[in-house]
Formats: sequence, C-alpha cells, structure tokens
Amino acid sequence: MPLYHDEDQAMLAETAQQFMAEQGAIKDQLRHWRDRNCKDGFGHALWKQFAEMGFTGILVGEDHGGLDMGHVEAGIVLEEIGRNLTPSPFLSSSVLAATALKHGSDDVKGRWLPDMVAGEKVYAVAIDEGPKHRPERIACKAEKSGNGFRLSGKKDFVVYGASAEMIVVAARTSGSDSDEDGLTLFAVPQDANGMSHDSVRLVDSSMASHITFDGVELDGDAVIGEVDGGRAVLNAMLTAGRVGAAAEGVGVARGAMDMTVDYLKQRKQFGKLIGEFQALQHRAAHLYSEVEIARAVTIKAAQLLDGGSEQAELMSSVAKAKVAKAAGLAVREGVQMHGGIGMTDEYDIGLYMKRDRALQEFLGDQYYHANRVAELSGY
Amino acid sequence: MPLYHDEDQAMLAETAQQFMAEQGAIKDQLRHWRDRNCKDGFGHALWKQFAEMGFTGILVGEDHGGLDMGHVEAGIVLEEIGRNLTPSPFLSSSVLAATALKHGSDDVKGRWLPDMVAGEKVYAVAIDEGPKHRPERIACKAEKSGNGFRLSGKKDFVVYGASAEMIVVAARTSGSDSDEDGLTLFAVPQDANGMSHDSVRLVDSSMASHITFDGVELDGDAVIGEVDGGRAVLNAMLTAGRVGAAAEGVGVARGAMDMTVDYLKQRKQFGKLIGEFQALQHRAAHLYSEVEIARAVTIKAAQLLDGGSEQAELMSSVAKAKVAKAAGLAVREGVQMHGGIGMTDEYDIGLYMKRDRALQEFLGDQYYHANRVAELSGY
Amino acid sequence: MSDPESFRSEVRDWLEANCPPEMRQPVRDEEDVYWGGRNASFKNDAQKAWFEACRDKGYTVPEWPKEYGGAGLTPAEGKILRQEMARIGARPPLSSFGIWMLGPALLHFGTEGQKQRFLNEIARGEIRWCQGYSEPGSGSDLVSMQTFGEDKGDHWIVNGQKIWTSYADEADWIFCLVRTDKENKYQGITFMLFDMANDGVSTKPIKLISGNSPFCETFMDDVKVPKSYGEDIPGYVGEINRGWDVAKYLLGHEREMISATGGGDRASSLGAVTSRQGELDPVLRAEMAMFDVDALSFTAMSEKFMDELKVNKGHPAQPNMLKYAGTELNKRRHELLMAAGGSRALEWESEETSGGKTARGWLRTKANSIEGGTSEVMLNVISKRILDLPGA
Amino acid sequence: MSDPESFRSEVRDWLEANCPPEMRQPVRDEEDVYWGGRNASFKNDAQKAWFEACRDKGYTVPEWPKEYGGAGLTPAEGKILRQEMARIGARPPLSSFGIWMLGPALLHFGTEGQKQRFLNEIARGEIRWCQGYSEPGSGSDLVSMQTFGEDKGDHWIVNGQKIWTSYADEADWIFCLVRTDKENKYQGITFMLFDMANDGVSTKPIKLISGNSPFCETFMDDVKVPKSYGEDIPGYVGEINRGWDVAKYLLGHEREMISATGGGDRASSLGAVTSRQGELDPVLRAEMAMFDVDALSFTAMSEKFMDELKVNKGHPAQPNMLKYAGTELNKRRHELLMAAGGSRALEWESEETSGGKTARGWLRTKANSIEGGTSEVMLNVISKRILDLPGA
Repeated sequence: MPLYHDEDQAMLAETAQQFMAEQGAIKDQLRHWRDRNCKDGFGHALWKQFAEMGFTGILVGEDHGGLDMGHVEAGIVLEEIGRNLTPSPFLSSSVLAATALKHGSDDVKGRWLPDMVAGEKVYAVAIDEGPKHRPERIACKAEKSGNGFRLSGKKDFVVYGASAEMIVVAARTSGSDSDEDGLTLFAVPQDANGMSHDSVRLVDSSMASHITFDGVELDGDAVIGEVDGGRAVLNAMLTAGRVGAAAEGVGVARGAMDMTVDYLKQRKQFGKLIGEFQALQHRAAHLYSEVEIARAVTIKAAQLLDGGSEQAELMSSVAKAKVAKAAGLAVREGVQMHGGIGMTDEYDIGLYMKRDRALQEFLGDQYYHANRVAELSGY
Repeated sequence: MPLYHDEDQAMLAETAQQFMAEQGAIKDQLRHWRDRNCKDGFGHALWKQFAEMGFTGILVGEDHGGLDMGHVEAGIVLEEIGRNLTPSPFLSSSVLAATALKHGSDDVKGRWLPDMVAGEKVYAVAIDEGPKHRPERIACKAEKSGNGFRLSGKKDFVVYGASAEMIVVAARTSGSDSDEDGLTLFAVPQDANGMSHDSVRLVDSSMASHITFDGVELDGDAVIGEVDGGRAVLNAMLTAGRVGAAAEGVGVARGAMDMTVDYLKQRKQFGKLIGEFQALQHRAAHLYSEVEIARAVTIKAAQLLDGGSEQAELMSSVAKAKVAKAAGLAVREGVQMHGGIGMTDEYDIGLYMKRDRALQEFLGDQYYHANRVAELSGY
Repeated sequence: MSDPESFRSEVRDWLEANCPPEMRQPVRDEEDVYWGGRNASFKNDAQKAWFEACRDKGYTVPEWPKEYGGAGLTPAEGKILRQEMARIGARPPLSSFGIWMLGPALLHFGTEGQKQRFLNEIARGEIRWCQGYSEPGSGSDLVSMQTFGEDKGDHWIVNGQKIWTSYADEADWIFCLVRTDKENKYQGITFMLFDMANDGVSTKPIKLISGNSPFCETFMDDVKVPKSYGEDIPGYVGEINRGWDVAKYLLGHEREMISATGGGDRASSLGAVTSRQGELDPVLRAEMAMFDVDALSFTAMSEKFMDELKVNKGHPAQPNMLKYAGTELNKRRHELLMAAGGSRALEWESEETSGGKTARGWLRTKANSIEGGTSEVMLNVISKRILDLPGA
Repeated sequence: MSDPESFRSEVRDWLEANCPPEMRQPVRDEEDVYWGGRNASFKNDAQKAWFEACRDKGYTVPEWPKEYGGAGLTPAEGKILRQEMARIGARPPLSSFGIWMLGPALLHFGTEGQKQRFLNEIARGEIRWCQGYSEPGSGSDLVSMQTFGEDKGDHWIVNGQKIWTSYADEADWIFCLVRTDKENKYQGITFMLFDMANDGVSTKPIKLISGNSPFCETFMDDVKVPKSYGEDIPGYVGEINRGWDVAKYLLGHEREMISATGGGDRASSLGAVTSRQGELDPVLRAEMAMFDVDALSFTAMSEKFMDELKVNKGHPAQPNMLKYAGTELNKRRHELLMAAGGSRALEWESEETSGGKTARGWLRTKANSIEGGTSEVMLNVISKRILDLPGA
C-alpha cells in the first residue's frame, strides 16, 4: 500500500477539513465552552454533527451503523480535530471505546455501539492509576460476585469521564498488579452505584475524572471480551488510541506551525518582516521537517494497524513519541516566535501549547514510548 | 574563593598559553609526530621542556621537586594542551599517576615522583577492562605470592602505555568483580616480566595499549596505598583525571570555536562573509554560551577538588559530561561551518574533532557521567 | 572593609536577633512578598518586623550608600550578607523594581537631588515603581516606540500606550521611555519619571496563557509630566533625548538580574526532587540527568559571573549570554517538571494542585525568553559584541 | 503493466537463476562494488556473471527504456524488482554516477543521439563518469564558479579547477559545469561532456579526515572540448549557456538519491544492534531509544516520499527536506555508534577494527551534510520554496 492517502481518503480529508474549520473552529468551540466554564468541556450539538457526517462510526462495522473504515480514516478526522483544537469525545468514544467494544460479544456491541454511532452517547476509558501512564500495572479489582463482579479501586485521567454514558474500565479479575494475565475489561454504565467522579478541568480546558469504584456491582454482561483475557483487548485499544492521539497531535503541530509561519510573514521588527531573519527561517524549516516526518510515521502506523501488521505496536509507540517531540517543538517555537503576544490569552497559539501538553501525556508521553520502543526492539 | 583565576593563576595561564602556542603547536607536535608515524605519539623533548617549565610537578609536593599546586593550576596547563592539541603524557603522568602516587608510602613517592617531575620518565594508568569505562567493576587479579603479588588479567585503553616507564594498575586483591572493597593499586615497572602490550594508534593519533598481565610478579613495595584499600585511591585518581580531562576538553572546544569564528569572518559565499548569515551567528553564539558554561563548571570542579569538598566528586562528573557536550558541539559545528575543506586532512579543524572524540571516551563519556550525576544525586 | 570573619559573625548575630522564624520559610505565593508603596499592607507582624528591621539597618539595599538608605556594604560584605541570609532561608525584606532597576540607573545617571529623594523612598519602601518600556507593535525593537511627549516648556504632554508594565495597577510611580524627538531614532527618547496618580494615566491587566498576571497595559492620555520636581530633581533621568543610554544601561542591569536567577532553584538536582514524587521512567530519568548536568553547570557559570562582576572582570556583554542560557534552561526545567508530574500536573484549578500551580508555572516560564530581551536578541548581541561577527 | 503478482514471481525466478550466492552477501568494502568503465576488472567470476546477466536483461537500469539499455519497467515493476532484490540481499550489479546523475539529466534534456550513445554506454558499464561541479572557493555557491571555456568555433578551450570530483582518477568521462559567458551569472554556464583522457586533464586525490577518499581535485589546462561528437550528439547537455538548468535539475535528483538513503541502515533499530555488543549505559540506552524514534520515523518519511514521487505527489522541494533530515540523522547515528563502540571504536589502524572502520565511517558521515547541498542551503530552500518566507 503506498504511503499516502488514496482517493477516497483524500476526499474524506477534504470533507473533514472543511467541516472542522467551519463547525469546530477555536472561537466557536474551544473558547466558547471554556469561557462559559462548561462542565462537559465539549459541545453535544457538535457531537451530533459528527454523527451526521458519519465520523462517529468510522471504526464501527456496518452491522452497527458504522462505516467500517480504518485507522487511517480515523486519523484523518483526528488531524483536523487537532488542527482546530476542537473539543470532542471522538478519540475516547469512537477510537478507544469503539476498539474495545469490537472485541465484545454481539450483545455488548449491540447495546453500546449504535447509540455512539448515532451521536446519542459518548464513552470514556479508564486505564491510568496514578499520574503517569503505566498500563502494565493494573491494581483496580473486579471480584466475582453472584453472576457478576464487584469493582473496587481508583482510576485517574479519565478524559470526559463525568460526561460519559459508559466507561470502559480495565480491572484485575485475577493475579497481582503487574501480571500480564488476569485483566478484564468492563463496560460500566454511568448510573452504576458506587462510582463517583472527581472531575477536574485540565490545562487545555478539557475535563477529566478521578474515579473511585467503591464496590460497584456489575452484571456478567458488562464484560467486554474474555474474563481474565483482557490484556489483548487493552493492548488493541491502547495501540488504536495511541495512533489516534498521534494523528491529533500532528494536527496540533500543523495548526501551530501554520499559524506561526503566517505570523512570520506579517510581523515587523527592526524594519523587517521577522520571517526575513535567517535564524528564524532555519528554525521554521527544521520545524517543518520534523512535523512532516511525524505525519509520515503516523500514517504509516495507522496503515500497519489497518493491515494487521505485527509492526503496528512498535510503530504506534514510534509515532506517539515522534509526534510528541515534533508537536512540542511546534508549540514552543510558536509561542517564542510570536513573542509577547504569544503569551497572552487573547491569541490562539498558547491554546495549542496547552492542548499539546495534555495530548502528550495521554496514553503515554515521549519518554514512556521511547522506552517502549527500546523494549520492543529488545534492548 | 571567587570563581576565577587569581593573580598567580592568571600569570600561570599566560605563561602556559605562550609556551604551548610556541612549543606545542599543531604543526610542530601533533602533525609532526603523526606524519612520521611515531610509535610514542608524543615528543620526549617537549616533555623535558614541560619539566623545565615546572608543569610536570604541579600536583607534586615540594619534597619531591614539585610545585605543590592544585587542580586549578593543572587545569590551566591542560586547557592550553587542549587548545593546541599538544600530544603529551601530562594528563596520564602528572595528573592521574601523580594523584595515585600521592597516596603511596614515602618510599613509593621517592622512587617514582622525582623522575617524573624531572621529565625523565612518563607514566600511564591502567583502569578500563573492555571498551567502555566501568571502574566499578575490576576483574584484574593480584594474588599473594611470596612477599609480593602475582598479577593476571587484561587492561584496555592504557593511553601511552607502551611508552610509559611505569603503569599504575588497579587490580583485585580480594572479593569479586563488582565489590567496592578489595582493590589495590600497583606501580608496575615497564620491564616487568609477563606484561605485554598490544599498542594501537587511535583516531586522534595518540597511542594506547591493550595490556596483558600473564602472572606478572611484583614486589610488595609496588603497592600504592593500602592493600585491599585501593578504591579510595582509585576514586581520587579518577576524580582528578576527570577534572583534568574536562579542562583539556575545554581547551579543545575553545580551540575549535576560535578557529571556526575566525573562519566565519574570512570565508565568502553568495557574495557575503558567511559570518554575516544570522543562522550561523545564532549557532555560533549558542556555541559560545555552551563553551563558557563548560569552562565555568570545570574551574568550579577543580576548586572544589583543591578545597577538599565533598561536592568535588559530583561536580567532576558534571564537568566531564558538560565539557563532552560542549566540545562535541564545538567540533561538529566547526567542521560543518568550514564546509568541504573542513573535511580535508589538510585543515586542522578535523583534528579537533578527532581529539575530542578520544578525550570524551577517556575516563567516561557524557552518558556515563550523566548517569553518575543521577546516582550521586540519589535517583 | 572589615575583617570578613568578624563581619560574618556580626551579621549572624543580627539576623538571629532580627529575622523572625516565619520569615525563614520559603516564599509560597505573591502574598509572602512585600513590595512596599503608598498602599502597601503587611501580611502579618513578622513580615512587618522583618521589613522594618532591615529598613532601619539599611539592609533593604545593603550595598547602596548610607545617605541614600543603604548600609554602605562593600561587594564582599554584601556577598557575606547574602550567604548568611541564604543559610537561614531568610526572605527578601522588600521586593521592588525601584531596587532592581530604577535605583541602579539613578546611582549611575541621577543627580544628587534625585538620589536623595528617590533612592531613599525606594530603600524605605515608600514608593513602588513600575517600568514603561515596551509598546504594542514594538516588541524587541524598543527604539520604534511611538509614545510621544510634546514639549510645553516646563512640562511635557504625554500620549501613548505601554504594554508589559508589571504591577502598573499597583505601582505609585512609573519610569517611562517617551519619544521627545520624532526625527531622531535613538537620540530622541527621554527617560521620564512620573506619578501614576496623574490625570490621564490608566491601566488594564493582561491575561496570560498561564492565567491572570501582574502585567498591564498602561494608557497615557494627555498626561502632564513636569520637567522638574524641585531643585536638582529633574523629572527625567540623564539628559533629555538621551534616555536610550539610560534604558540600555538598565536593560543590561535587568539581564544581569534575570541571568543571576535564570536557572531557577538551581543548586538542587531536578532529578532528585522529581524522583521523590514517584519512580521516573528510564528515559525520563536520563533526560533529567542530562538536564542536571546543564543546570549544575549553569549554576557554576552564574557564580563565576557574579564573582567576576564584583571585580569588573568578564566581558561586558556577558549578561546577555547568562540571560539566554538561564532562561532557556528554566523553560526546559519546567517542561521536565510537567513530564514528571504527569496527568496531575495538567490540572488547572484543582485544590490538590493549588489551582494548577505546576501548569501555570510551566506556562509562565515561556515568557522568560521573551521578556527583558528575547533569546534571539541575546544571540544577536553575543554575535556582535562578543564574537565580533560581521554585520551582526 | 503486467499483473503485479505474476511479475513478482517472474522476477523471483529470474533472480534465483541468475544471482550467484556470493552476490547475496552484504557489500563489505569498495572491492565488492563494480563501477564499470574502460579499465574495469571484476573481483571474481560471480561479480562478472551477475553484472552480465543484469546488463543483458536491462537490469542495471531497470526503469530506463529498452532502446537505451534498460528493461523498460514501470515504476511499480521497478519497486517490485527492488523489493525482491532486497529480500535476497542482492548487491547492485553496477554502481555509477552515470546511472544516478548523468542518465537522469540526459533522459530529461538530452538529444536522441546523446541518449542512444551515452545512455547505452552507461547501462552497459562501458564508460565510467564523474561529476565536475564544485570549485575551490565556490562551495555552496555554485554559480560563482570560475572554470572558463573560451569559444573557438567548433570547440572550447577550457581552463580551471574542480574539487570534490569523486573517482575522477578512475573515471573515463566527466560531466562538467564550465562558465562560457563571464557577464551573465546564471545564464552563462554550459554543461559539458568530455573525455578525461584529453590532453590537459589531470587529477589529484584529496585526503580526508577519515583517510584516503574517492574525491579528487581535477585540473583543466587548455583542454579542448568539442561542441559535437557526431550527428545529433552535442558535446554539452541542454543549451549552451543554460547549463545551470541542467545542474539544478541534477542537484534535485542527487538530493533525492541522498535523501532516499539518508537514514543509512534504516529499518533496523540502532539500540538493538549496539546493545548486542555489550550492555548500554542507561543514559546511552535512552539516547539510542530517542534516536530510534527519529530514525524509524524517518524511514516512514522516506517511504512516503518515494511512493509520492512515483505518482508526482508531494512538494517538488521535498527532496531538500529529506536530504537535510536524513543526513543529520545519519551523523547522529554514527556519533552513537562511536559511543557504543567505546575505546575500541577509536582505533584507527588495528586489525580488530578492520583498519578503523567505525571511526572512519563516523568521520565520513560529517560530509553528508555538506556534499550535495549543505544543510544550511537545504534549510534556505525549504524556507523559500516550501514555507514561502519573505526574502529567503
């Protein structure tokens, strides 16, 4: 498969670009909800529009109302989300949760997928336990209880958790904290007794929950996939989520870069456009290289994932780390090259910096993934 | 103590600078011996002149003919050595070996120090066992034998080993390879039976030995310091050597930088002096900052060492790592900014790159020392 | 100077007697800082006692001459005092742009009358000053400023706008660059001093990406600035139309100040601090180690710079290098703090993070390499004044 | 094009039958490379057999038209052939600047007569070419070149000096930029072709910091260059005085070539390779991991670039970006190889290091970001042509 968008993908990209620029623009979405101190952190009306466009069902099979497309296509939408900093549960619901649900029984799929595809419901995922991403270690416990399970423990960094109608929770049904086996994924409904959210606003104005499960009783049909066999589902979900987060990060990087390059062409200092200064030119050109490379490896990872390649896991970490490096550079250079006004809340460049930071942290930062690249490469 | 050279030190610096520029210049020493394929890799006549200047005895007490000065003063000489790429056994003999011998009995001192101070003899040190610096692990063995010891094992990267009249060898007299205790330092004379050198030329045209000790019989009076108590002596020697290597590295960095900044003022491209290009100006200015900072921390480490501070060990690693970073940048920028002619053997800038590489590796590279900074800081 | 060791023990005794235990705690927030001024109030009795003891001893500005409110200490004595204060963790008794910026300019360029009045007011914390340099649209290019003072004989009528005036909304007086000659780019600027209570002066706070900030926009609308405040007390520093000389001198001084504190909490290892919060990922640990190498090295550079400054050694443009390296380092430090803090550090308003302290602190550092001369300007200056590169 | 899968199996069969086992070993040194030319000799029978089989099949230049010595493959077929050759580790049957550089220029700018003659000679390995671009003192600034050809009616008399002509001492012919109009900076250069055996041509090898090199200085002393070598075979490419167009086209092509190989041995993890030699220090391991992230990402970029090239997608200045990023990456790779190799890697002549292979390889990479357009020139081009920055 050639490493660029085919015709259908190019058409989707054009559609997504136009849609997001019109409906998901910073002033209409991010600033709008932020300045109203919205407790969801995103707009439900826009989520409905996502559904109308078919975006919500990109990774969902046709049986459940989806488009049955792949991660390249999901990445196309995410790149535009990133570029416009559009607050949306797309990554959590339509990539992470959708990937997990794919591994569920027909019952589970039928129960959750159509509503999500229709834009009626949003879902979240609860993985981290502590401030850093360490999915190798899961301590949350789900003990057998009658025909179902009793869930106890804490989860952190559950993005849009308090707004989600259902949360995919990775919990331990056997073994000890660091065991590879013994995990099970559960679809925990919003109204479950004993689940409480401490919802906090993050630097990028998105919302995330610290969730406490205090003996939450779950039916057996809350299980996604096999009991004790959740590691594979979790890994599939993480790989998909990382590739998706990388794609969104590429959008953030490109948005910040484009805004900065435009600024270089307008702002004058010492009687010259600052874009005429060779030192800034070289830094901008270096940044361009890094962002293009990050974009290439992200599409590559998505293609490998869609193709079922064994390399997908490694390349998802490569992409996540590379995008973190490139996008981090883009927002730092962006703020610096904007100078003083780049520091003001009034200008958008700072919003890119904030979103980049939250996205970097989500599902593992560059250090986590560089380490994982080393481990997967056997050193 | 203020962190700059006092009057006496400033005078020494001036003397050393003049001496090295006149007697130790690249074309007269490094190129001269290199082009003649000299098996020593340095000039004995120059070593005699070092002695006449008093340099050889900077760290040696007056009892043994030395000047009883400190590591700041040794660093002053080393910086000029580095700047002129002067091949010399100064670091091995007058810093490393001299520091070890300081811990010896009066007998040991009397036997070895005066000849070194007089420029009659040169010494080397044998620490590494393998291609990377890992002094925490010493496998070379010295077993009790009669009144003395029987030395067996292999050592690598013994700089100027084949030319040395005596080699300070760290060997294990008890315990196992990674034990802290159980080391002993020996002064092994050149004519010891069973010692063989495989002498190789290095990238910077210096010579180094792989040494095999095949049951070398040593008298009891070959011991430097206490039997089994060699770790402290080894550490003192290493700290002194690292601060010295950092000082030489500062000289290499400054030499390369000065040559490059001069070139920027002479070479024309596209109708302009290349030093007029802002991108190169900013890189040169950044390089200047890094080199100045590396120099400051090197002098700081030497002062701490001279003052007997507990911080000296940490700061010797900080200095060694920082200088490696700064000097590496200086030679890389140097070659790149010189363009094609920087790649030719005819120009000196490449010689700085070669010397820097060998010096980086000597007594631990930036990765080794950054790791050591982390360990000494408790993480 | 007095015998250093006896001076040191004298200082120790004095600090022991005068610095309350509460004033030996680290500064936690803005409330802990005493800025002085007409409307100042003390947070608590300890802050008041410590300030007054220092004021009376001349220790708010220990190296200024006694006649101007200082203690007349030599540089060596000043260093000993700072060391001893650092040893017990004593807070600065008074923070002030008057001390850091206007004071040095007056000591260098001021008339005797100006020194008598303004330096004493500063030293005694009576007047709080702010700085009016940047304008919207001028940025690093200070001489392109537009704020204009029309000459009316014994006074000017000033119109224009300044930006990035820290604490303009709380300051009593402003030292302000105003164009007084439109023809002459450099030699047409005057360094004026005036009361913020004057008619026509208004301020508006600037919200930063890190949240609310001390920065303001300051508007001047037909503000009357007298040319004299009494005998030998001109309403400007230096000469009329030669304010650029004063500004340049002061910028250099500001860079020294920033460069001396650029590395942040410098002496300690960042890796040691962050690893206490939780185990560091191996690659992050390596980044921390490389950072610590750079940061500990920079600490030595700062020390060397300060030591050389005292004896007039070192290249005069050296502060630009320290400013550049120090601020870039501080930005890196806060990137790593965010990485070590993980998702918790992302929180913006939560109690657990004291209202997003880590994140806001991180964002705030991004201004370090912009304010007081951008990193790019610093590199230009190094190229030109230190490396002597052509056309720089 | 043919059905891809049947083409693939055809290629496999052919390779199986024609590529000797010895030619499936990695290239170890210069001896293993066959460059062709008048004075060429084969290292062994396998090399000869492999070359001749490819030559006869058109596989020395598989995508060139059959009438010029190629196999007339489509881009997609060419990719399959490369994949299959890579799969069995087949060596290139013929290396040549004629294939990489002159050929593409002739395919684009050449007359039919030139193509018939020169392309066939190249494809069949009969003539070995070298490139005469740079001059001492011109460096990145090619148009400042001084080598001059005086017009003598049916020929030029050329005088001047070229530098960095790879293998000039072993080449048969040279394609060479010569100034033919002193007034006109850009439109005064002609892209000439001539025999190195002509009177007045001499060469001198250049010793590099990595040791002996294929580079030479080439001197031209009253060299006679005919304007025509027969009917429809001009002695220059493109038009007289318009050689700069050809050179620019070729530079772009060279950058594509370098950028496609820039990451070196790219698909494998550097950390995996080096950690087999001995345990990596934790901080070095972290550096390796960060490098592998960049290198594996660059591999994807190269692949994307090559794929897009085949369908004329992608920005035309993109090769400059790949050249920049690829060569900088390769330099970093070799720095890390030196670090992993430790003191052993420092050895310059020892048998254990095959004569300092690691060190010489490391030093050689330092030229990557200079030859074929410096990194600085690449960044200028990206600024101007891709980012459209003003005055770039």
